[in-house]
Amino acid sequence: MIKKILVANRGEIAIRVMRSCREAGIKSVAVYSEADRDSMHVRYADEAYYIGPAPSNQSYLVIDNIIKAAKDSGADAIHPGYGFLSENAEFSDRCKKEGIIFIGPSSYAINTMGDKITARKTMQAANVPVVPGTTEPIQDIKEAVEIIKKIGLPVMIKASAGGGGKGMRLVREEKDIISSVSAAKSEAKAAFGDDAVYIEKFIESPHHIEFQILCDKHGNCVHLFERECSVQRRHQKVVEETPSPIMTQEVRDEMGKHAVAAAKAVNYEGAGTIEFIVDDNLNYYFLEMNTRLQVEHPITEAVTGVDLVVEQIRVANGEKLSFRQEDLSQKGHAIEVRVYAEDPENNFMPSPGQIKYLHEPLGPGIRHDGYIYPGYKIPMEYDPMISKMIVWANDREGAIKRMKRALEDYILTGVKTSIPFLKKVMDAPDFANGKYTTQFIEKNMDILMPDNEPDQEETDIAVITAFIDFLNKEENAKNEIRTAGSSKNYWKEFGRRKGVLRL
Amino acid sequence: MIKKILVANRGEIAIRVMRSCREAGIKSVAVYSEADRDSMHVRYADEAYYIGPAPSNQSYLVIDNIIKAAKDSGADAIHPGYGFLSENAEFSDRCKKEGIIFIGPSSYAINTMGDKITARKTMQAANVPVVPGTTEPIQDIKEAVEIIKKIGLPVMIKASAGGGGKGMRLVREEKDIISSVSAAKSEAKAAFGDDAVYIEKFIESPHHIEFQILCDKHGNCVHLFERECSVQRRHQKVVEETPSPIMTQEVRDEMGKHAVAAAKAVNYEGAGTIEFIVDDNLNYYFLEMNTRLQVEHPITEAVTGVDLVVEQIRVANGEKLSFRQEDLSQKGHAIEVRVYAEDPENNFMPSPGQIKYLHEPLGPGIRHDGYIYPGYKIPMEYDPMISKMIVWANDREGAIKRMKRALEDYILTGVKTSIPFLKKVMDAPDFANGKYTTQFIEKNMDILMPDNEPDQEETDIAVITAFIDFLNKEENAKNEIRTAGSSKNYWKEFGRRKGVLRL
Amino acid sequence: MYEVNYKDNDYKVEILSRNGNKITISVDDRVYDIDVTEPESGIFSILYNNKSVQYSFFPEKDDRKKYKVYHGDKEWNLEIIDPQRRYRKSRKGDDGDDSNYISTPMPGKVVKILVKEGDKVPAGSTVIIISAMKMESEYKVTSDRVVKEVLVKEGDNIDGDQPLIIFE
Amino acid sequence: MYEVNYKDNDYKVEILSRNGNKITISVDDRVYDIDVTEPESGIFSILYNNKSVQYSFFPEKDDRKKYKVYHGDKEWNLEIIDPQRRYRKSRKGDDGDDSNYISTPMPGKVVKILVKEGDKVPAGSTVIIISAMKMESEYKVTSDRVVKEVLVKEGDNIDGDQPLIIFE
Repeated sequence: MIKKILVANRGEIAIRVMRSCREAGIKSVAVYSEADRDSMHVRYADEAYYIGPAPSNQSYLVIDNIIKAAKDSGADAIHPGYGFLSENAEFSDRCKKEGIIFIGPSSYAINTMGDKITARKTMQAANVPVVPGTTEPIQDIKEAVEIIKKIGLPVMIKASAGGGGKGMRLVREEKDIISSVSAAKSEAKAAFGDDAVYIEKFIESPHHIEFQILCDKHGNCVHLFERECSVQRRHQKVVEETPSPIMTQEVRDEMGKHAVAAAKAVNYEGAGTIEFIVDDNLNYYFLEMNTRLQVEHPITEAVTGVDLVVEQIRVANGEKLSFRQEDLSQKGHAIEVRVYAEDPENNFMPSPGQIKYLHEPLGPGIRHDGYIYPGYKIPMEYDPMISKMIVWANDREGAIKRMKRALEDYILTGVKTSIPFLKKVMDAPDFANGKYTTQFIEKNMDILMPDNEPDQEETDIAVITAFIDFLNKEENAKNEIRTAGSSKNYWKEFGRRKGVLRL
Repeated sequence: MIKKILVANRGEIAIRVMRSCREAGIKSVAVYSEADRDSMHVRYADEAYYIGPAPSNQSYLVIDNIIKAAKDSGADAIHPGYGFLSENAEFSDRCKKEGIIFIGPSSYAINTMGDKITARKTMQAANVPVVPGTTEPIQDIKEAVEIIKKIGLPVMIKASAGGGGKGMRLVREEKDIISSVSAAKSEAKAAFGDDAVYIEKFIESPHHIEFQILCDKHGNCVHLFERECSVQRRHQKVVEETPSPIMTQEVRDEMGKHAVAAAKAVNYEGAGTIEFIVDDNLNYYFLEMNTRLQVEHPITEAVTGVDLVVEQIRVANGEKLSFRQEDLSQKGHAIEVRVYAEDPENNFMPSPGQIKYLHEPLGPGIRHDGYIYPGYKIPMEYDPMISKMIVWANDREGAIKRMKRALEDYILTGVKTSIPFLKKVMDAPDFANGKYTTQFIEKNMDILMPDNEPDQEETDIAVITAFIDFLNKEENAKNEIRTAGSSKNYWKEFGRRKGVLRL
Repeated sequence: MYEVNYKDNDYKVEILSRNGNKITISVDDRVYDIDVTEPESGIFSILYNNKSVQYSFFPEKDDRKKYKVYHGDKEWNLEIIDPQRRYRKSRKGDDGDDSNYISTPMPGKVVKILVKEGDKVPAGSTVIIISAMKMESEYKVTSDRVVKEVLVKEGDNIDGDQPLIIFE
Repeated sequence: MYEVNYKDNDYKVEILSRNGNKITISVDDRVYDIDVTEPESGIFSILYNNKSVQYSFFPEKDDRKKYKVYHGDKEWNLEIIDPQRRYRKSRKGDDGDDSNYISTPMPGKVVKILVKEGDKVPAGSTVIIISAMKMESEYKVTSDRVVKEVLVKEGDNIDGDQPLIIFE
């Protein structure tokens, strides 16, 4: 049985894992770089080991240093969190070699799913739908036309040798097929000296929907339903929710089965995520598998009641899953937002710096997974995510209202954050209607930009605030010069109350 | 439709109500006494009105002042929270008269349930079980013996004119009936000059289990299952949980029906609670009705997903309940603890004072409803409860583990709190087994007392902490004398980095 | 040489070496290698033997040498004793001051004062009643005393640890 | 008479009366009756016209007359202008200082410096590249300049608003 876990990560995910460790009665070990001595994950852990300078390739990514800390601390197991070494097959193998339990999948599963081509072939073999298209390069125009007709329009023609948009053609109408293939081929020839092309189904403004799966070492595998992750900026998820507002029970069951089949195809162990791209008609295609815990896992926890980290630890312990597929259900609706130290008004530029004041939202239905505290200096070496906020309510409308309230209650000064932007997302009609795709942010950019222009009265009160504080401080400074030491003041005040100074 | 609500309360419950107002898009109005200008509920509200000096009988209990604030602010409705005016029939009537919606029941319901004798008779008429016993005084010994045999042993004989234990006899065995009745009567005669007695079934070491009910103005009434509230100290609830560990589905359904019948018997509107005392064999008897929101309402919200404050507002708006009994279910397990500013080691003496450092527990499954903040001075005029913490998990064992973690993560200095005591409750075998009654705290007092004796190493580190801070402060004081103003320091440091002072 | 008092013990404390936040320090004859930072005001994050612990502390407002320190459910009342204070202390004798007045551990309100200046008060009698949060507490003298001065009056709000009644 | 600068405006501020935390204050010709307390350090709870609002603020570490103030999603950079500062300001002319050096709005690391002392730099050219959180930003000059001094070197960690390159 695992008694001590080293968490090979930092920030909010390290703390999130340690919280489950505490609940499970397991000791937790933090590792930290030079930039992280004061990070909350170091303060929260039972033990802490220094593993190198601030840049992650000299600390959090150095397998030897992590293994050494694990050995020194006597940890039975390592939880990699997400990012860093979490999808590193070598690290998984190395742990095994060193007799330390890696809380994650085998190197085989990581490698197979890590390589797009291999993953695609493996999924096809397991009858999991993939984006229709050719797997070998085509040179013959006639063959290309036949394949396009089989796949169905629209399609994307891509130069097989290429990149950067050269030799790429989107075909929407049948009449354009031959001319487009010809054009792509000649463009490819000119650019790369090779006129071979690939053809792939083009998914128009897709949805990004993923399924959480969980498998034990005994061949049992379940899914924990979907997460809708279409609110993305530059392929970075910003808001996630479950259930997906476009999902039907029929498609959910079917996709869930395919997700389980995908995991089983690589003998998966532990928690993982199967990502699909989905069109407006709920046709879905395997995109990739994330062989680790996701940032957005809490929304699944909120609607299913399952603590995914605890389940990861149980699986790593060799225990059988304590529930079957039919024991699982979704209750209510959950939304997560990722709060970044970044400036939405300045092209989302990262905004490291010191947190001056922090008030975290509390109350019904809110889960806040963060790691910052008042006075904390957000280092510039790592991801600028400072917390993820999850709300739960009985229905989607209630969850959106609750998220708005939570974002309003979240007060943080000293660094710029994405909070104003996230409020705008909650207010956007496309989001409220649940009718959005991965194009959502791009399409709504004009209404998502915070409009923070204060009115005259607000500015007046701000001016008054600064002025009064300035005067108060001036006054205090004068008083400090007049009286020496707080001890005297105390007795003076006490004396005043009595009318005479007695002591 | 209600657009603005005045919350006639303070502290955590005022904020809890205002949070739901924010989510519902309703403006909230705070009222505050002289002691509460800096209270979080004033800061959290959209508007705030001063209503009088610190003592509650000059502020929070002054109906005229509350009504005036409501009128001045243009509030459509008043939410009374719990305590203060929440069960004041005159206040309910006054609101009605002034054309302000009182978010709570009619004065008829409050009055009927507020008077024990009337409530008991009303419940008997509605076929709700009450503790078996006489309703009229008895003087004849023979009659008394007959009644006792009908009720069944054990019984408590009480002097009808009395109080303070005089003329009181507990009868457990049949052979003692006559002698006990005689003794009680003569003792009563001697003490009060009246030998009439009452007889009541004696419930040995009972459980305290209550049902949440919710009724609209259209005759619809549902219950939201039970709350187990047997962990009490001096009749003050300390820990509550739901489901009750002793409940069966059959008894739950039956008690729920009786709870609904009890509420309907007084044409109840809004949220209320029917309290029962329950013996080990799950025989249950109506104890009283609380015609308001309870402190422990969040555990019901956690397992049912219903926001009771939002439902109260809907009912007050005249809307119909949006669910029927069969739509409601319990999912998972929830526990609440009440955290008080009191000193468990010093006979639970209240401990007002200033909060120096505060770190609130966060993460999965935790809801923390508080109102304190770092630097806040807990006033001595009001109830010393500083927050209630609610955890939810899929099962009872998980909920207990989570509560332990939450209590461990809750760091608060400056005042004594009941946190160490609550940790001991979670660790007590009787609690872990779910086999406890209202005698739990009394019975377990020796193992519930915090044992905070530090070991040598802990004391050494404490000594080191104080010493190093003292030295740091000495050093800083010297530096402050040496350099004048922080602005200079900044440039000096900047110069040092460059090797030469350039600017 | 500094000492830190906790309950009946004076602990000798000495910094043996200091390099930034890495400190070697002895308490009596026990030596600790610690790495200490103050991430938040009033919070020390301390690493030693790779253990990670947090201690919260604050000096009392009227005496910067008196500290309250917290860790988990534990709490210490400590006093830094520098050479000067040690000298004063040795001159006065132990606890010489404390028994000269009545004070309360917490803020509250004076409900009733049962003595006046010059009164001779026998051991065990209540001299003042204080209420805090609806609960009243009686404060008694533990030995025969004579009231020198009453510093508060009924109805006054009082701080914790504030002298209320001074004896001769 | 004090003024407070925000963007292009200098607001005249004057306290008309003060009674504890109740203050009557004018901003230009607008008069506010406010009740202001500081429940937490750096937070004002302000009641006016019975509205309850919270403003957070902090003075900048290197200039106690420069304030950042926050309310909701809004943020102000303010500067207290006392008579002395107003005099200095009027002498120097507007913004005279700012354009003499390059600085960044946030802390980061110097990736590359493209100029050296004495270089003549045409308008629009990049002079320094700074990275913060994996993102690199190029800083350019807006007019033709001559480099007087380079205060940092590649690889240096820098604070926000720190002068990096000074021009003549």
